[in-house]
Amino acid sequence: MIRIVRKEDMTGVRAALVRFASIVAALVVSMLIVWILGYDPLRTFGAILQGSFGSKFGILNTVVIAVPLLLAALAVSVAFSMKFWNIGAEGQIVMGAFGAAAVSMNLPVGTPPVVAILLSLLAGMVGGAVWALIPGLFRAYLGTNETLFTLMMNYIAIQWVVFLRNFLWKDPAAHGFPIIATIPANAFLPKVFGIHAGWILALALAAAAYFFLRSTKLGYEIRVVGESERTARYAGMDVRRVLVLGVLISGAAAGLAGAVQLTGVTHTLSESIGGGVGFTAIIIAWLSNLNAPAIVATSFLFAALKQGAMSMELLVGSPSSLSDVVMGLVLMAALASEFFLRYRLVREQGAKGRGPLAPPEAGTDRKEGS
Amino acid sequence: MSIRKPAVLVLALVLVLATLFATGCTTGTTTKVKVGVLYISTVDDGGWSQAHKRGIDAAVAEIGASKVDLMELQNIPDTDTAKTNAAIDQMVAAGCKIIFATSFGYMDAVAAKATQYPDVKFEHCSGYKTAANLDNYFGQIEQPRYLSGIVAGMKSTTGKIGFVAAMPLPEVIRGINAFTLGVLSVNPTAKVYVKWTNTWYGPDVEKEAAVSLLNEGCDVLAQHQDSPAALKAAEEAGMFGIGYDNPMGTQAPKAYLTAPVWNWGAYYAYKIKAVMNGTWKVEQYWGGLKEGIVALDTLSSLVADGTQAKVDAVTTDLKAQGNDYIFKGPLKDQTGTVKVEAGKTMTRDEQMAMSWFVEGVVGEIPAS
Amino acid sequence: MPYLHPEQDTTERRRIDPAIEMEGISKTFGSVRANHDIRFSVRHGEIHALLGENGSGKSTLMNILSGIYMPDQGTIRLRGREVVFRSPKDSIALGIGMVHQHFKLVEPMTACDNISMGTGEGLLQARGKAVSRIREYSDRFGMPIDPDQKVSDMAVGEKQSVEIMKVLYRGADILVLDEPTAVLTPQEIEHLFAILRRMREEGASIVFISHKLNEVMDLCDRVTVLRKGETVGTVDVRDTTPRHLIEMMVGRTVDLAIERPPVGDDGICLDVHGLIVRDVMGVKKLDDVTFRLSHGEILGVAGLAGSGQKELCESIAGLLRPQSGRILFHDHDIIGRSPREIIRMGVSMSFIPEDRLGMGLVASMDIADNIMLKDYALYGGFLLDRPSARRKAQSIVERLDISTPGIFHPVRKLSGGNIQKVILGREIDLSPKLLVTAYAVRGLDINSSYTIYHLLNEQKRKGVAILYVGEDLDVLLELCDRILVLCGGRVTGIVDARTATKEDLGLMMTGLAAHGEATA
Amino acid sequence: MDPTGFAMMIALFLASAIRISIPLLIGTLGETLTERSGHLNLGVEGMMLLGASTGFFVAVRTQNVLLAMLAAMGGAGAGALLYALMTVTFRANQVVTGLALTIFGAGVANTLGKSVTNQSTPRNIQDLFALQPLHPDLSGVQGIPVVGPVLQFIDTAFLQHNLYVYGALVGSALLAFYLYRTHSGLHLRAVGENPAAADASGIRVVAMRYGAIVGGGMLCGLAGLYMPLVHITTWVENITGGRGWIVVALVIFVRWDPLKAILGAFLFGALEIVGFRLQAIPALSGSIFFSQYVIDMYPYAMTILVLILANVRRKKGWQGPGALGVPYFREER
Repeated sequence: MIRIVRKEDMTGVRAALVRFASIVAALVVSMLIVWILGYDPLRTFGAILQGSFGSKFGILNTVVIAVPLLLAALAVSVAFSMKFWNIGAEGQIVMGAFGAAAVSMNLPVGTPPVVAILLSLLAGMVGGAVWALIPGLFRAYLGTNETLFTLMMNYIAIQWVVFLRNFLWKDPAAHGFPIIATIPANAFLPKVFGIHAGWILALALAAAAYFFLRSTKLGYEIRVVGESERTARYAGMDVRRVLVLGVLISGAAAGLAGAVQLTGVTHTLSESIGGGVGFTAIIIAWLSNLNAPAIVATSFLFAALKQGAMSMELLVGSPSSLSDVVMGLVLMAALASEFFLRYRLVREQGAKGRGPLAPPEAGTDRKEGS
Repeated sequence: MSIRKPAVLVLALVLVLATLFATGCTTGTTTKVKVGVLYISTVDDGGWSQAHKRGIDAAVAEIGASKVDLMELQNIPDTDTAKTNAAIDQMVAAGCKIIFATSFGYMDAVAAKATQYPDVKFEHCSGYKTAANLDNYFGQIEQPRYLSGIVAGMKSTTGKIGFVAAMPLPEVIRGINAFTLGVLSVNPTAKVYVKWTNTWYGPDVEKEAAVSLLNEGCDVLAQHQDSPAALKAAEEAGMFGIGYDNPMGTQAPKAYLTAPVWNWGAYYAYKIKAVMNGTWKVEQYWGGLKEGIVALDTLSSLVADGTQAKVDAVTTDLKAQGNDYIFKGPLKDQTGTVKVEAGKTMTRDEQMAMSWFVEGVVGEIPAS
Repeated sequence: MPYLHPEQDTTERRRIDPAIEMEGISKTFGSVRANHDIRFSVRHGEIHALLGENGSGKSTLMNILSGIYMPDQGTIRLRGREVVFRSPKDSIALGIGMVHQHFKLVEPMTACDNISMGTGEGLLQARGKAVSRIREYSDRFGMPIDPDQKVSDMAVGEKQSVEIMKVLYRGADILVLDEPTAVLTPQEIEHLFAILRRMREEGASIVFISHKLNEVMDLCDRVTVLRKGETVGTVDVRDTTPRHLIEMMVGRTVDLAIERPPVGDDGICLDVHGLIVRDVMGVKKLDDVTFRLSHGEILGVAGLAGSGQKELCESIAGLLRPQSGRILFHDHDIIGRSPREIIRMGVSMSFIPEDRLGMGLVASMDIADNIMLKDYALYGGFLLDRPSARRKAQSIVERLDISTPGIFHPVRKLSGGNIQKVILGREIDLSPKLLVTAYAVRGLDINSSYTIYHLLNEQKRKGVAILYVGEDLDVLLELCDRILVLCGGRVTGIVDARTATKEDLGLMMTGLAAHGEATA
Repeated sequence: MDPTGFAMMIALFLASAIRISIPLLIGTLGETLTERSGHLNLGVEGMMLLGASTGFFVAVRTQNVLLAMLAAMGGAGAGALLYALMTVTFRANQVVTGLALTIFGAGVANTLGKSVTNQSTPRNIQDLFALQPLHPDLSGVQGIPVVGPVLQFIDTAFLQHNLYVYGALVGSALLAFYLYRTHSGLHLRAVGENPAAADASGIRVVAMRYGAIVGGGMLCGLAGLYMPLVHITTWVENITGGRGWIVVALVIFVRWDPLKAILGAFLFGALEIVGFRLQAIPALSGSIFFSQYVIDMYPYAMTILVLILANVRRKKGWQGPGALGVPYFREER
């Protein structure tokens, strides 16, 4: 019989090796699946690498994809640090984009770009924060399950933008096509080194998140609350206040992801502006152990995979769904590797040198009386 | 630790070598012209994208597979600007010289990217924006729609004909009007009932719209949708339907009458050649039955007697007169107001901006 | 298969092997040795008490018997046959039933569902049959249970009846009750004993875990005493006295030679009066607790686990809101103040709960981060003062001789003793006027313990009032000036530590003697 | 519109709502089974897609409806098994694993689906699901006033359905019976409410959880299969169209009860299609509150309301299984 035993946490090189090995295993399995499905695994994976790292274009695009992932994963990591299971990042991104769109489209003509951009980003943060605050307040004051609450909020946000797109904000200039007008050009994020400035924001936020959780009082409180609400109260912390503020920060960061996506990439609001980033971000944050530098790296890797998937489709002609298979396997392998980092399987020791489980007669013996 | 170190290292080595090798293999150069195509759904969706794919394949066959390198991306939603942008960037990075964007919703993204990549030719289907390197193209699908209206009008016994419509765009409204005029030309008391799905491609939604039309008493359904869902719904209900995009007879053989279909091949071949020869220019192509870019599928055996003869006769007229045959006065809108006076026809611009239903259509165009 | 048929010859069974024999049982959790080479045997038809202080390994041993834990070493023989339990299912199948101290009941379900859960053959629930069997046992053992009542709607005593019924229903003839009387009223206890005696008559073997000596003397046939995870011995109740049992439990008095500075004379620091605390169920956890604590004095608090120590500490720290009473700190009533206000006033609490890391420390954080758990908020700004925390951590590590690779080592990975030093070091560092410390030396080796005593005395000399909640009676007697004894939330005595004896304390702790008698 | 005609419209609407509610209902049964064991599997969408693609693939290849259903259960069950392995044995986070399963399932399903796109449900299977086994012959009563139209109404709304619909209804009853009337069901509920108590009662917690998760996944597979095999009768990418997420909401909305699930699924199904019917009523079609976009928010909003009410009212049954989402490891201290 195999028993699961907790072991001392693995660190450093050994842990990295296990993680790496699991990813490699997942890639090998993926290659096998690709091959079974009738595609050349080497060419397919070559295309992924080439598409994501093989050219300047590829790298730039990878960064563009990584920016919202990074912002949203940082957002999620703050909430997760206090064990607030915010799986509503997708909705917060959408509402952030909505806030940014609402402000940028209503600024007076001729607003200086700096003002327009800052106000839009700020509005995005407010939008995301408000959307996170609703479940946050209910969790803090009523104890409502935030996992399911935030999940539901995603779809309300998405439907809200669908509604805007088809009704309230339908662009009359689009000949009836249900689309929201492009935001004014003065709110476009400028490009820096060929990529919209969102990447600077994202890296800055990563540094800020790292600093915030490590070096500010609130960040410290968030970590303590996440570890044990009892301990937090013992130390004199106002757990509700910490929860609400933490949720606000998390929502604001997710909202910023939406605002950056709007002002930097799409320039128009639609319900697909989140594009599943909010969900992928959860996985990224979790696999990175909620650690900001690790989140930067993981986001970039995920973005490379996504970017590579497109070039795989383009160059090899394999279906785009194949990249979901690869992604799903890599995720599963990474999750499983966490187990092997924390536990080990041992053969049963307790039974050493002893007889087998009492034979069934022992039980029937007792029953004979009846 | 459960996995042994040497095994890990070997695996890692294998992977790295394999990927390096693979990368080396794929970076060969070619002299083919690279053609990018952006599809809103999959190329086997049975509808719009499949029609474009049919066209592209025909074009490649005509030019020669050795001279064209196809770079296709499917499932790029036209509301997802980020993905659309990324797809175009990717195609440009891969060396595409001409990119066909096959859905209306790509327009703004394509317009922006056309500015960013002046060396690449962009072909946008069904839109209206142009630039030095941005052309749009479309076909007069209302001509076969008019014909399909004749088929429907002759088939319907209840006088109620349903129309499952994607979005309240001039393109769709024009088609509904043409269809209705076709119906009325053979069945003057019939009504055409419209349901909006607000999606080009959504089999479940399309089916629901179709079912509600059938429930309201329609016995023939037509559609401006890209899946055969409405046809299938008609078949389930024992009624009849008219497809769109491609011949859809195999999808619902017990219901299928005919379908207005696209034949993009000739146009695609022409434009790709133009890029190869350096003769590409902005044309805002808008061909019809005469040019062969649109057609009515072969009538099925289910159509009413005499339909073929009627269709043939009108086809001749349509080829001769084009859209003028359809949109000629007097035309009244739903309130009975005369919109086009007798003896007049609609201009191309008027047709392009059509935002009212002709008399005989039951349904509303949502206000913008 | 109804349980224990009357016609079954119980005397016949008593003649054969003992019902349970556990030999050489050892179990370690991480670095904690919960059981070491334990020997334990129970005869047929007896009520056998398992006695021991908190942490002596009783629950671990019983969890091994019920299949929840697997022993690292040792053998279990049941009715003469050697067995291995891989899960509770195995143990249940062999007729062992456990009534856990924390009820293992599914609250939203009915009594009937809880009782019949895990039993029964066939696909369908035979509710009617189950109900009638429950009724039968209810009548036989005098346990009124409404099978259709939801457990969540039941009083504590009723829940326990359901737990016992669960065991009976499974036909168990070996019954383990883990501190069953802790939550019961005297009437309910009498009732329970009647049930248990009835079961003994029918030939069942019962293991009765309790701290309360009067109950043990009243109910049980034999007693096995555990101390610090080891077996002290087994005695017949008829041949022993409570005093003797206490000796076995607490061990002989040892001369520890802890220094005891004289009490200061800076006046009263803490004045607690008529404190009543109830838990969510409405059970009184503290009942009319009254005492005073002076500056420069160490007041010990003795009592068996769960006698109200935790509630007392938490009330003073502002984590619990007492139902009535006063807690005057320097003549200010601190009831209703927030924990942070109380910290600011100079009250420090170091509470080490059973799982050590549940409260007071943040397990995954490093020492430096833990050092600032309380004082981080006491200075302005929104940033943490990391450098000073690091300095403090460094000095605490050096002063208390904490063995760690460094101050950035997560406290989770420290040994138990070092963890305690970190907590206490932090609390002392706050320069408190009142220091509440609970189980400060639990798990510490001798040298570390003396470091702690020394630290406490140092504080005492500075005029700090110290409330010392402890387990080791020897230490309490030598370190403290006075000792307050809690039993079931009531103060059963406040004695002078210089004159009291361990036995006195033991009797008061078990509720056998009130203050007056004990000192007599 | 005359009253009889209006009544018929209502009846037809009800019938449509029932048909569209079937994948929601079956999926809800599956997720209810899973969550009753204490595991929150957010991978419903992925499992529904897996079931839809594998089932439809086999249907097209074999023309055998039973094999198709088995394949759907197998495909989705395999996905669920992966989830169970990760969360029960490998102790991975349930939410994260569920999301990963959604990605993985969609990927596999859409890749596999490539090979059957543009194929229709085999004719024999279409014919099978065209059968309306309960549809009575009403020609005799048609002329009777009141009774005739009433029977007609009942027939149109509730009796003109196919085997899958009735199968789902029977499934609800069976699941309710299982949960509330069988030993195993009692054990499962106990495992979901309080695994430690169940374990102490001798119930095999791990086995029950594996069983419930995989069984729940199989039901999700059947839910998914309905879409290509019966409803749309062909394969399209992401054919379930987000219904997996509605299922997650629905399980909460019906408070983990298989019988309430029938009404809940019906309500959510009706909300999904009511917009088209309202387009026919000019007085309403202009109002934004009756637009499909706004209506599409209602299921989620109503679910949130249930979540909040559960806390306000502090009723046990409203909050779902006590151990939902909480991992249980016997020896962990």
